Amino acid sequence: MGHNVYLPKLARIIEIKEEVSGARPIKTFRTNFLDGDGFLYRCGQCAMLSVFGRGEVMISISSSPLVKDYLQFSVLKMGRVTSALHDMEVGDVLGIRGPYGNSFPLDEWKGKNIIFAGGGIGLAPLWGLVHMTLGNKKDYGDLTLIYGSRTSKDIVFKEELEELKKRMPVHLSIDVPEPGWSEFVGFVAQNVMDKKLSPHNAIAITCGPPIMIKTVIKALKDLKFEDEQIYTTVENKMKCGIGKCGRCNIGRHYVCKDGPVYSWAELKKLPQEY
Amino acid sequence: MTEEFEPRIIAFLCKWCSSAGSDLAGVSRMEYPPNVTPIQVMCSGSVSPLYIFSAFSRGADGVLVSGCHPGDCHYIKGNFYARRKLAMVKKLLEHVGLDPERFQMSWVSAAEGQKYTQIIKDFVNELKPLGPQMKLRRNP
Amino acid sequence: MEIPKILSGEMMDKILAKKDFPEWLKKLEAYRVYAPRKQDDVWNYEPVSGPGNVQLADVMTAVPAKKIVFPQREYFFEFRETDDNGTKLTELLPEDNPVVVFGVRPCEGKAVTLTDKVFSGEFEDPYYWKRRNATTLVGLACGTPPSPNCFCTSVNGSPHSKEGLDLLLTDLGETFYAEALTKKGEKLILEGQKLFKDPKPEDKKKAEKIQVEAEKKIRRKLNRIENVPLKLKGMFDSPFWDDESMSCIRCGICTYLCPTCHCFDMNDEVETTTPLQGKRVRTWDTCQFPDFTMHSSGHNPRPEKSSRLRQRINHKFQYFVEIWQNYQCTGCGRCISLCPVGIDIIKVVEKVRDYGS
Amino acid sequence: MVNIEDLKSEARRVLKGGKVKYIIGYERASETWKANPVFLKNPEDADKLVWDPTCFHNLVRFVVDEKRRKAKEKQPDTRPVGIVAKGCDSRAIIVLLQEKFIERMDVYIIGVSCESTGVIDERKLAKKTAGKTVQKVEFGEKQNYIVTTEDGTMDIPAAEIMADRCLECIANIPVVSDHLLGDKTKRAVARPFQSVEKLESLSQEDKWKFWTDQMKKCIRCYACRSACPMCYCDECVVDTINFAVTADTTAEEKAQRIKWLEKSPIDSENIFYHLVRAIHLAGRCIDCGECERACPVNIPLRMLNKKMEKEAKELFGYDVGFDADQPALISCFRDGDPEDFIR
Repeated sequence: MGHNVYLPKLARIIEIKEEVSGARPIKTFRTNFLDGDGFLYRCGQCAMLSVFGRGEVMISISSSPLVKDYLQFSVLKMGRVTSALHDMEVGDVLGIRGPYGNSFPLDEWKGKNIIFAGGGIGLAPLWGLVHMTLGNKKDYGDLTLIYGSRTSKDIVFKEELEELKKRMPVHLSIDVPEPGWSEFVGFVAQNVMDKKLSPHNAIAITCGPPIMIKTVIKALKDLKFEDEQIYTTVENKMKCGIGKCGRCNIGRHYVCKDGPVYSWAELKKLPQEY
Repeated sequence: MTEEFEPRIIAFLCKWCSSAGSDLAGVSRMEYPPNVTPIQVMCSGSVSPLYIFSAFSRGADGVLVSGCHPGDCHYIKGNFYARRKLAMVKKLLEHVGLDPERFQMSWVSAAEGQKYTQIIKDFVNELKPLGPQMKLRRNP
Repeated sequence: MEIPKILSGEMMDKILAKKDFPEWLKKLEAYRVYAPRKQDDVWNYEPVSGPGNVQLADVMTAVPAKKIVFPQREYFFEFRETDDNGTKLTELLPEDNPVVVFGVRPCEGKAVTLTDKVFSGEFEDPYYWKRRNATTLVGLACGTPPSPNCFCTSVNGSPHSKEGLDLLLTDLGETFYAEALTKKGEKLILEGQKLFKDPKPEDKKKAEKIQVEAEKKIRRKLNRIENVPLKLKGMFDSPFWDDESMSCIRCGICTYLCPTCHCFDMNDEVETTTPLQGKRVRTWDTCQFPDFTMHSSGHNPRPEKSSRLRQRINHKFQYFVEIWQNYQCTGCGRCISLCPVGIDIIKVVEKVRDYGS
Repeated sequence: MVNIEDLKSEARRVLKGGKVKYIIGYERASETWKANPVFLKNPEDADKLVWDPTCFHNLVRFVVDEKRRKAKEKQPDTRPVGIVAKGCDSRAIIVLLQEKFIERMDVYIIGVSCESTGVIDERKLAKKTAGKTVQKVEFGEKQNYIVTTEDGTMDIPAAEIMADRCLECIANIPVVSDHLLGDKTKRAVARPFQSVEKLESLSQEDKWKFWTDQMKKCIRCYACRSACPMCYCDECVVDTINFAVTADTTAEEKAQRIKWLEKSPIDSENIFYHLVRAIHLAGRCIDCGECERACPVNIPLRMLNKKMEKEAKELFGYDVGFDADQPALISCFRDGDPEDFIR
């Protein structure tokens, strides 16, 4: 018998950044395993974070696998466990299990133009991917990031996005006009249409709230993207993370183990249970 | 082991009367046993049966709910409601076999520091021979 | 993970006189022994208090034998806050002590082979397997169906199925015909070796006859369900589920008492807060509770009881078949007999089969 | 005797007139000798209706469902639902009316009198039939049941297999109805709290032993809660998350929600759950006994609720489920309420 699959590894929080404050706050946590090693993971995978005494929550890993000094998670304060996470401080210890789930098929995407379309906290699962592809830029065609949030205050990775603009096209949007905002105003899907993205040799990955994912996929379809060219990540309530506890399934698929990354071609075939 | 058992009492005291009564006992330096953990509530009528079950579940040896005398409630009727509700709680706890002495209710006004100390003294003395409350205590 | 089987050719068939059964139990001192016991008109697998207190009969317990290998509650680990703002985790694996369960119904044995699949694979469940490996399941072939709602023969089972069992006993009246099926079962016979005799050819014939007769006594049938998995796939959005679930009251009986249901919850139970100390605990959970799939945002992918009944049927007759090529139902009939409102899985599946035709 | 044809024709009549959205009644499906709840939408379905001693269910449970369903509908059908109600069920409707959970016009009540008997207790019957397959159970003419098994019929005196709840029933005729079927003679019960009295006579230690033995069996399937028409809270202490959570509920609100008890089915948590349920049903439980019947491990839950009913009666002269206009037990008081237990 190997390692106990339910036993988290302990990690210490080495850095906390408050990305968004207000009613729907987001914080980014960087962690290091206490035993010095970590785990190997691929872009798109998630990990179970434990706040002992509170419980566990599945969070996508927002750092790129290329980064070796820390593991990063960006967390929206939503329920019991994420609230407890938000109360934690640098130096505190949490538990991490994983990595879990499938990943983005980066090998298949070599040589293609890649479009990232994120909304709100939905940029987190894409963030590692953005940096991974950027780090191996010669392997891919054009990289484009489209990101939208409710207001300018809700933008995650704000400084990093500014930095990113120097290296690849980044199109930001906010839902309603604000004084001083010079970029696009409207929903992510509208921004996708506005930028007239070409489906030619392209892959588009979208992640965000369910309604955003739906509208972005529709926009991409309108732009003549094929189902196979569109990817998204799905989330459902999870407990075990390893396809046994039985609650995150969409049809025969356990999102924790068989997901969270799906092409629209695959997801379309599954029942609407997410 | 000869050390005497010291019961732990959770007391839900209404802010306007009983809590003030216990304060009076304190500032007047009246002597009474230190076995009580007071929890101030707005009114005895606001004490949910859940609080009482929960106190026993987390290891209380006795639970006291104390409010204003009938007619003196800051919210006019709160203690009358409490009287009914907690009568039912008391009957229920007795029905499942909890020692009836473990759940008590009292009326203590802001001026009755003396009465408060007496109630606590009596309560502690009644609980001591019963030993620790293990029945409803969480047993992981 | 797999339970070592006895190779064919070294099968161990024996005869045990019923009067010697308590003697055998006495030899099993090293084991914690479970058997069905009746309390308040309800049968359940309970620890046996003494060797004379086991009466093996054709009874159906309320809670299936899965509770021995997959208890309703178990510890995963303890967490404890340390002085230096750290945390110490202590793994709490079950003990190795051997367990033997008597009177296991063949449908429950088969059910265990299904949970075996779930708890194996890439992420092997150490808690399940620790218990599973320590447990010897002694089946009792059903002479008469222990429940009026038995339908094992319709879901690839039988009242004398050997799957998942370590030892199968068949009641021959004065004796038990005992067939060791695994090394564990063989060991159990060896513990009381002197009590067991070699069977005569007519004993084997008698056992076989009883087993064949038993099959005929099963009244309920669920026929022609080969196409049900495919059918279910096409019925996901059908109003059928609304109608079928009208009388469901969303309790957990059908799933908690199902020998194949394995869904669970994990929670941190805090014992003290300063310093923090407690345990992570696994408990059964069920797809029939509304909070099972509810996101913390309040969004619920299965908000209605119709979607939850659909999940139960789909999981048993479609998803599980797609993943493991087996129905996740062994026909014990508990969910039918014990449903407070009489929802009958046989009828639901039959209606699915006949839907639209 | 309730004439089943009268029941069917009344159901047919109201369905035909479109007076009701549907009717909740009892049917007997094939392969079972017990009645099951049925939901009739068309007049021709009325023939499915049955009335026999296996009509255990308190169908008011489904009126609660209907209210939830209606709340989600964009253009709700405001017609009442028809319901076949026994005496105990009708008392449940009274409580729901009293608590303003439903309005009188939400239900069209077809009352059925239990006359001189009531429903049977399956476990008691099983002892009588000793393994024989039951095919049918019918009301007899004089306080008896006619049980048909594979071996022929048995005539069993009602008292021998009647459910405990019916032996102690104080409302054999529906308290409220729009159409009442069957004999309207009130049956007097000498000792409505007989079963509790036995338990009350035990010592505290024996009571505790009794209840811990029972609570050990609980598997927390919540069938008791699910079968109960009074357990309609959006937020139950045992749930990890609940209907009350919406997209607008803040993370703080969710995080601050107190976890009163653990999901683990251990003695202390089981009894905590059942105590909470008992006190929450105090002055509300109308003793339909469905919690006890639904329980797969046979915990005598009625003994908790019945005790509360008894105390409500003895301490406060309160009768549950007879008057929709009286205030609920714990939302009223009298100056002279007992306080001898207060220091």
